[in-house]
Amino acid sequence: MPKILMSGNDAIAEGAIQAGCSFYAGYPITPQNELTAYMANNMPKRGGIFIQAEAEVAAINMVFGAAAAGVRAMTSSSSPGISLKQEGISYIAGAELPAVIVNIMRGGPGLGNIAPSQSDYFQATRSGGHGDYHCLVLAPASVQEGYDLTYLAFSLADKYRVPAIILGDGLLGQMMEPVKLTSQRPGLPAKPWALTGCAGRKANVAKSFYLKEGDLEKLNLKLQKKYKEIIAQEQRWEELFLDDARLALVAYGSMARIAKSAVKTLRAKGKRVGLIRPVSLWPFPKKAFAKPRNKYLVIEMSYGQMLEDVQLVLCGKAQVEFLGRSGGGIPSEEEIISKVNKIYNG
Amino acid sequence: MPKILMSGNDAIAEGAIQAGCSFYAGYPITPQNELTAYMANNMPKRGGIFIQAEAEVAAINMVFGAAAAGVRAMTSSSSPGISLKQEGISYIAGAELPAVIVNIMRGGPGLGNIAPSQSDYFQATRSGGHGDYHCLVLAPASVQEGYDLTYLAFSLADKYRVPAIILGDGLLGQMMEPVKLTSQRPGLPAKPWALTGCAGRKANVAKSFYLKEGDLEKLNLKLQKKYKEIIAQEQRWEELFLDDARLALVAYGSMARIAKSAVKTLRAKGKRVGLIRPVSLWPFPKKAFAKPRNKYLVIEMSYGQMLEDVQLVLCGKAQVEFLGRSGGGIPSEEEIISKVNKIYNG
Amino acid sequence: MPRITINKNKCKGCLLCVGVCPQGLIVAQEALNVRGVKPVRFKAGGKCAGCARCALICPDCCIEVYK
Amino acid sequence: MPRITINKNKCKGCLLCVGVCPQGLIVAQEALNVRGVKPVRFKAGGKCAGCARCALICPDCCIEVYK
Amino acid sequence: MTERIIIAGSGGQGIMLLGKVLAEGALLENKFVTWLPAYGPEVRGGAAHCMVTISDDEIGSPHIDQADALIIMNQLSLDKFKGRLKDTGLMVVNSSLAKPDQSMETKTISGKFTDIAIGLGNIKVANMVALGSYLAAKRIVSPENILKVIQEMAPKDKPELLQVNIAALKKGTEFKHG
Amino acid sequence: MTERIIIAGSGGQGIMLLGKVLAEGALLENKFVTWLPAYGPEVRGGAAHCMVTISDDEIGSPHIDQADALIIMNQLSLDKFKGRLKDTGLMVVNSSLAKPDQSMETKTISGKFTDIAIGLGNIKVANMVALGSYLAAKRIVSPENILKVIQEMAPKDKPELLQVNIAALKKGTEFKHG
Amino acid sequence: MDKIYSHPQSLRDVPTHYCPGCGHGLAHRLIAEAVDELKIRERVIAVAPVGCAVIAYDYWDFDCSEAAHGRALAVATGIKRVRPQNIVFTYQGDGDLAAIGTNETIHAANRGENLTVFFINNAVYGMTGGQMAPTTLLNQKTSTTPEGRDAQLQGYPLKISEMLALLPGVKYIERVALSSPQEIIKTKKAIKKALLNQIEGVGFSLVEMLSPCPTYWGLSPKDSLEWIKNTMAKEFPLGVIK
Amino acid sequence: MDKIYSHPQSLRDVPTHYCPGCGHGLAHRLIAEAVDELKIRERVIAVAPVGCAVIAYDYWDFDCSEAAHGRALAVATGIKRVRPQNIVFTYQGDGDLAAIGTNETIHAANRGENLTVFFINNAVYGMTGGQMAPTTLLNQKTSTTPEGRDAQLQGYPLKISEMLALLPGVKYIERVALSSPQEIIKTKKAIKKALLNQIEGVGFSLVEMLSPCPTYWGLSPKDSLEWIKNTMAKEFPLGVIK
Ligand SMILES: Cc1ncc(C[n+]2csc(CCOP(=O)(O)OP(=O)(O)O)c2C)c(N)n1
Ligand SMILES: Cc1ncc(C[n+]2csc(CCOP(=O)(O)OP(=O)(O)O)c2C)c(N)n1
Ligand code: SF4
Ligand code: SF4
Ligand code: SF4
Ligand code: SF4
Ligand code: SF4
Ligand code: SF4
Ligand SMILES: [Mg+2]
Ligand SMILES: [Mg+2]
Repeated sequence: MPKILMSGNDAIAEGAIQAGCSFYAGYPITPQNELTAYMANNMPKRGGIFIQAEAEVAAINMVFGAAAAGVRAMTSSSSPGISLKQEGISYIAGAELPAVIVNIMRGGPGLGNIAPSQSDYFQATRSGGHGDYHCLVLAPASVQEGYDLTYLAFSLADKYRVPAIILGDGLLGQMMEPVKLTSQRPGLPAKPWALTGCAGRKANVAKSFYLKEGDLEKLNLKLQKKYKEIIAQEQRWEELFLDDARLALVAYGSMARIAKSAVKTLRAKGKRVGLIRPVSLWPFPKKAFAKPRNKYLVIEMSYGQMLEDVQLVLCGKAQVEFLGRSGGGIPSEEEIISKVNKIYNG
Repeated sequence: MPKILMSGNDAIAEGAIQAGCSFYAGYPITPQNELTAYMANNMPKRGGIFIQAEAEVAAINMVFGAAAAGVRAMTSSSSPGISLKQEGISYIAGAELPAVIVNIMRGGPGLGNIAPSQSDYFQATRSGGHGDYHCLVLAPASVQEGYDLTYLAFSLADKYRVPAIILGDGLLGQMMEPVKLTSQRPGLPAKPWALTGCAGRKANVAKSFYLKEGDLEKLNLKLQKKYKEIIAQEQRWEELFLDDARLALVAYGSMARIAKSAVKTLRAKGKRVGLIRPVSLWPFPKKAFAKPRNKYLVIEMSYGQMLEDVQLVLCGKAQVEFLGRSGGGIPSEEEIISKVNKIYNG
Repeated sequence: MPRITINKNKCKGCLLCVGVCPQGLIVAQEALNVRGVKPVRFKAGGKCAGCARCALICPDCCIEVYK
Repeated sequence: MPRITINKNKCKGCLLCVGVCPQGLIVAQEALNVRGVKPVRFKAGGKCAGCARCALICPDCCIEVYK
Repeated sequence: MTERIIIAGSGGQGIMLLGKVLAEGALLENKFVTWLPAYGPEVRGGAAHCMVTISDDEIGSPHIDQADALIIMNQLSLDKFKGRLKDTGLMVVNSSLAKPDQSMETKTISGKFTDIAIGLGNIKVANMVALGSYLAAKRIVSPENILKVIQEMAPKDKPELLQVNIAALKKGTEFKHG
Repeated sequence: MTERIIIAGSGGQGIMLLGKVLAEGALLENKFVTWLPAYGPEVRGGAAHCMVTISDDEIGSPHIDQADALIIMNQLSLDKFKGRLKDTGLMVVNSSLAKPDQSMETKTISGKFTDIAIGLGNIKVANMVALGSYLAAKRIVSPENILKVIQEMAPKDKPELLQVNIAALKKGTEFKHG
Repeated sequence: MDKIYSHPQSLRDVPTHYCPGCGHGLAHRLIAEAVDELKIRERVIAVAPVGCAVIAYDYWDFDCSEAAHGRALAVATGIKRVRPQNIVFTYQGDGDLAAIGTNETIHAANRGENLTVFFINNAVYGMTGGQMAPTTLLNQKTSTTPEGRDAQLQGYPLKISEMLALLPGVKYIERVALSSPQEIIKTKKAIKKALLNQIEGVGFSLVEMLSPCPTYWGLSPKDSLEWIKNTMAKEFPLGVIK
Repeated sequence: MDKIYSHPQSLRDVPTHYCPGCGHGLAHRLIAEAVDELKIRERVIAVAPVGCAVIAYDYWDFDCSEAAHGRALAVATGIKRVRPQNIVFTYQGDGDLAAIGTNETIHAANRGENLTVFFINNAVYGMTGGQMAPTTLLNQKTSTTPEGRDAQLQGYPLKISEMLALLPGVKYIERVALSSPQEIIKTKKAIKKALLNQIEGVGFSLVEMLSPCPTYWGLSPKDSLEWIKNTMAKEFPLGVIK
């Protein structure tokens, strides 16, 4: 199949459909409206369900229902709408349902603006909802990856029975790039736990409520075990020029694209810099930091959220510097280069 | 005034009223219903407004309105209800309004149960809502402190124009203890920014929306500056037996009470252990960790959330161990002691 | 003769059945059941109509009716 | 004679005023305004009734009426 | 001194009140005290218990794992909590509604609190009989202070209620353990 | 080779489409390409711009700070973006609606694109005139491929629309810079 | 001798956690009976609320989903749209359906989802300790209206069934009462009709049941039934609303 | 010569970001005029929505609050309860008021808050690019109903004003249209009445304005007014509803 020009929002939607997503519920919000519109246009034609929900809260709970009934289900929104979904996401995690949630982040806090941002990293990676749960979080840096990672998110969500988040930003959602669509529909796994009517088996229940003393702790221990396995198995990242790097830049999503340009420019000037681009944000790709290295520069469109994960991994074993802007500000290649120049020696 | 026996929920409510809180909106949820009921009983009699909102989302937005109009305003809930308030809290932070939010945490994720828990630490300290904002977070460990810290929360919220969270758990909310009520009503600060009608001045606007390029980044920089000041000024903690401690336990809220018992028992047996009890969770009391010490044991009713803050402070400079249970499980004094015995030497 | 059975250990002693039996055939018992409440019992020998009013009103599905 | 003024630079050229003027006194202009749209103008010398229909319908509050 | 007491029975038996009276009494004596309620899923007729800790020292957990005393008002509670009494602890059992295990080695006071309360004309004061008998065995709080608490708590317009509560408390104090 | 182009004008001028045609053309030539739209608060009649980057290499930010070329369709956009052209850059201006600053030192093509489009019978094809004149100056994508794109994008049931677009593109290519 | 009233198959034979005289037990049983009689046990997917009936799935013997408080109809929409062959109903209290869940209720109804709703109106929040519900009567005392509900401050008892009846997507609404054997028979009929509507594809159907909460009404179970008849049904008139 | 129609004081003399022919500008102006005429500019606290009118506070010259999308009536409740001496109104689109904000709308109305609501029904989500609104007409094409709204899938245009009229706490509801000079005069009257009600303590009042969105209706401004008259007002009949 030839490449086609597609926006990130469209590619994510198409990736979902290719992954066998047959239920989508969402509520409009910029900068992810194209995704909702794509679903409105395509789902009915291609055998899926599209619902424009009355609100984000309803949308996430519709997804809870569809996921409980055993189908691949998705919702999408942008920052304020994702905040509203936190209770629902916590329920999905607690009921161990697989589902995909897309957050095309915009500037915050509050109504903020519609400029790209990465300020919801904490919310995504550290359970913005209540309770000790995690979502698998994947952060595409290109439109192609928007497509690929969404496809992947569904299979990981099913595999572990956890909610998975695609964390993009307004740049990624709205830009167009060439994409290669891989059109093999996956085999969908059996879901004996799903609610399908109890013919020929005991009744199934989808729930996160455990009243009897000890039962909720048991669920939590089960979740923790699962999370350990995910941490062991599902760390993903991209690296560039790390072999001899004195300084590794760390950036994800759209930010990583700019960081990559900076790295290339700096290499051209003989600076030994490299790049770690986390692709899975949770689990955070600790393995990428295994090799001893002197210095890191974390770059975000926010004020130091992923920074904490880098610090937690390195635990004082390397110097960690930070460059971040927020509220629509995007660290430019020049800013990165000048920051690198400042910290590269010494 | 003599001490009276009061539940944590009641003490928090009374602390708010004493602090001049004149608007409360909430929606029932266990284990904080006594707080709502106390407000229902007392606010109307004492010149305040009580509204049982139709839902948590409405409650937090009513608080937005009352706070924007210049009065001290509060809402309370427990974990799932607090998840629903995340968008509203982000708006309050973005519009720089002072308000107090009480979370009497219960077991999660999802509906979970009504047992005490500390699993919403991340949500409280790392902005469960969208955007780069922070709430001031205070964690009472006794009913008296429930009263005192709520009183304090209002004045800090006003001082910095930020949302402040009282983070308690079901134990604290429902237990009764003797409390001394201090009944001086504070002088309320002037709020020239409040919405009161534009008589004699330019029109005021309460908002978090900044469309013009650069404006939202400016707001964010202003917020970050404020947060730096709060970090410098408002770290609070309690310490016990730290002077010669080889091992410091770190625990907050109800958990710290049990840790304290354990410390006393261990001291009686000649073990040099001490306790750091963070009272402000955000800002995290980094200053308490300034003195070099070998070992720490972090104890939580959750699976290692505050742990990250301790690790971030220590940055590899000390050994950090962890003991945690969740979903209603509470690490007991015995479990703490046996963990200490295991790690004390070596 | 129609009759009813009462699941004594599920009974919560709400007495709703007592109130609706046109024949007054259901009465409270003194001895506590496993739940710690006083269940009701069927007064045998009365003229049970098999009307099932008692069964209809029982919130705890304790009563079955035979006719 | 009643007349109107039109704030040319606020005008968005929606032409609603044109449609409601019973006297046909408002017409589109060819030259663009600062917004880059073709604003309307008042044809002086006509029989303006001062009825204010134009002002009433203008979504952008461009029109004031004198009588 | 730290005394940890679990009081358990079913909703409607005045379990929470019993604990509160004890806690208020301790407060009058300037002790440290905590009271912690727990409810089952049942609103009414279900299990209910509370935990009271009284101490000369700051109190750690209000939650009690191993108690110094159990005040048990019915069989279900006995079954549920008997394992949570220290070997040196005191068991107070309402034998109207629970049959204490003969094999138990701990000090036990058992009495037909409910029957006594019925005898006093108000089944609801069984809790005060139980409290009285606990206090007779363990003077953690002086009966005078408990009396004061009861007097303060009682609705002023129902003097007869106060009297029957006081009578129940007295009846309780007459129990001997053994 | 990396070419960064900002295309700006007002809503309704076909700004986004201009960018997309260019991007699709680049895709046909197997180049790396990104297209990034930006909308103001106004839905209609407001400012609109998009950014197209075409490169032989992987592209970093789709957002352009300093452009290699500006295609400017009205005065407001000119004022807003003229500072974002590299010294070595190319400025393409629609002089029907914008007056290029004489003091600018950069290479400039200016033409009355809107007037030309009106002349062609469809004011909306001013964007294609502009594209044509840009391509005449910078052969980042071959005009043949752009033609292909236009042919593919055009609604099949409106052949006259296709024709006028092609005509507009051609007119554009006849511009000389200077 | 025939058993003429027996324990329905769809109801597990276990004791419930409900208070003596609580209407939830009744409603559960009637729904189970209807499911049995319509022979749809193996097709049913129920959505339990958050409220006193939160563990309804421990009592019913068919597939069930939980839903976050108030979101039962969103969850049910998700289920029914992807499994139209199943029979999906929600069971919701007044707080769940008419306070926090108002939005989900109205829009699921307005979409005309082919769903069945069992709405337990007990004029109070049972699970959380007897607070005011949207359906609480004027002057009724609750833990959050200690002086009784005051129209000036808390507004009026919300008749959401009447509001829903305005929506073209809604096909059947009836208000019944769990207050006497006669009314219980009517209730059962309404329940069956509401389920049958779904089976036949008619569309959104709702049965509102006035249901006793003796505990938070501060009444005996018997007096609670009287109160329904004499007081509550005055404010919430029984009968087919649509 | 007298100025008989002039720019209201409460409206700042700045260009708006609205599309040509958009009804928001009209509604803003009429509200500003009413505020001026009632002499309440210094007492007003308005609550702006999230929708195309999100920056209404840049246009009005009196105190304003933002509200999260859909929560204007919750915010207004908070303001009015603590400042009863002020005149508090919300200004909300159909998505804001009747989709995401349905719960807040219904319960503020049911509490009978002494508030005024200006409800801009343009049958579409303007701000986010023309998606279906709860008020979108059947067969109307929007970006999320590319084949037109289908009653089977998306339900019916929601007449929330009619639903609200059932609530005893609601004192006045009128539906008007921003479609001609005559209707605009009526609109202004309704706006004044709704504000006066609050001044006089009458209680919850709402004015629903059918308002043109030429952009997402795909019509010229003039045709948009025709469409209101001939199509939209058929589905949403004008007049006093309560
Ligand atoms: C988001 C959220 N808010 C609040 C609660 C607490 N809560 C549980 S049930 C309930 C209301 C119960 O009332 P109702 O729906 O009328 O059911 P009932 O118990 O009366 O049958 C509330 C407020 C919750 N679990 N989740
Ligand atoms: C929580 C949340 N969800 C969604 C949005 C995106 N959003 C902004 S305005 C709007 C709807 C606008 O429609 P309407 O209320 O009818 O106002 P209009 O623009 O048509 O005047 C939406 C969905 C948001 N800002 N916040
Ligand atoms: S069946 Fe009728 S007559 Fe027989 S016990 Fe029951 S209510 Fe009484
Ligand atoms: S109605 Fe049922 S629960 Fe109540 S007393 Fe009779 S048998 Fe027992
Ligand atoms: S006032 Fe009346 S007559 Fe005069 S220009 Fe306006 S609409 Fe025409
Ligand atoms: S109505 Fe107003 S904006 Fe529209 S054309 Fe006339 S003057 Fe211009
Ligand atoms: S509280 Fe009320 S609704 Fe809940 S179980 Fe008890 S009687 Fe039933
Ligand atoms: S999109 Fe519609 S509602 Fe929004 S400004 Fe344009 S015309 Fe007005
Ligand atoms: Mg209820
Ligand atoms: Mg709208």
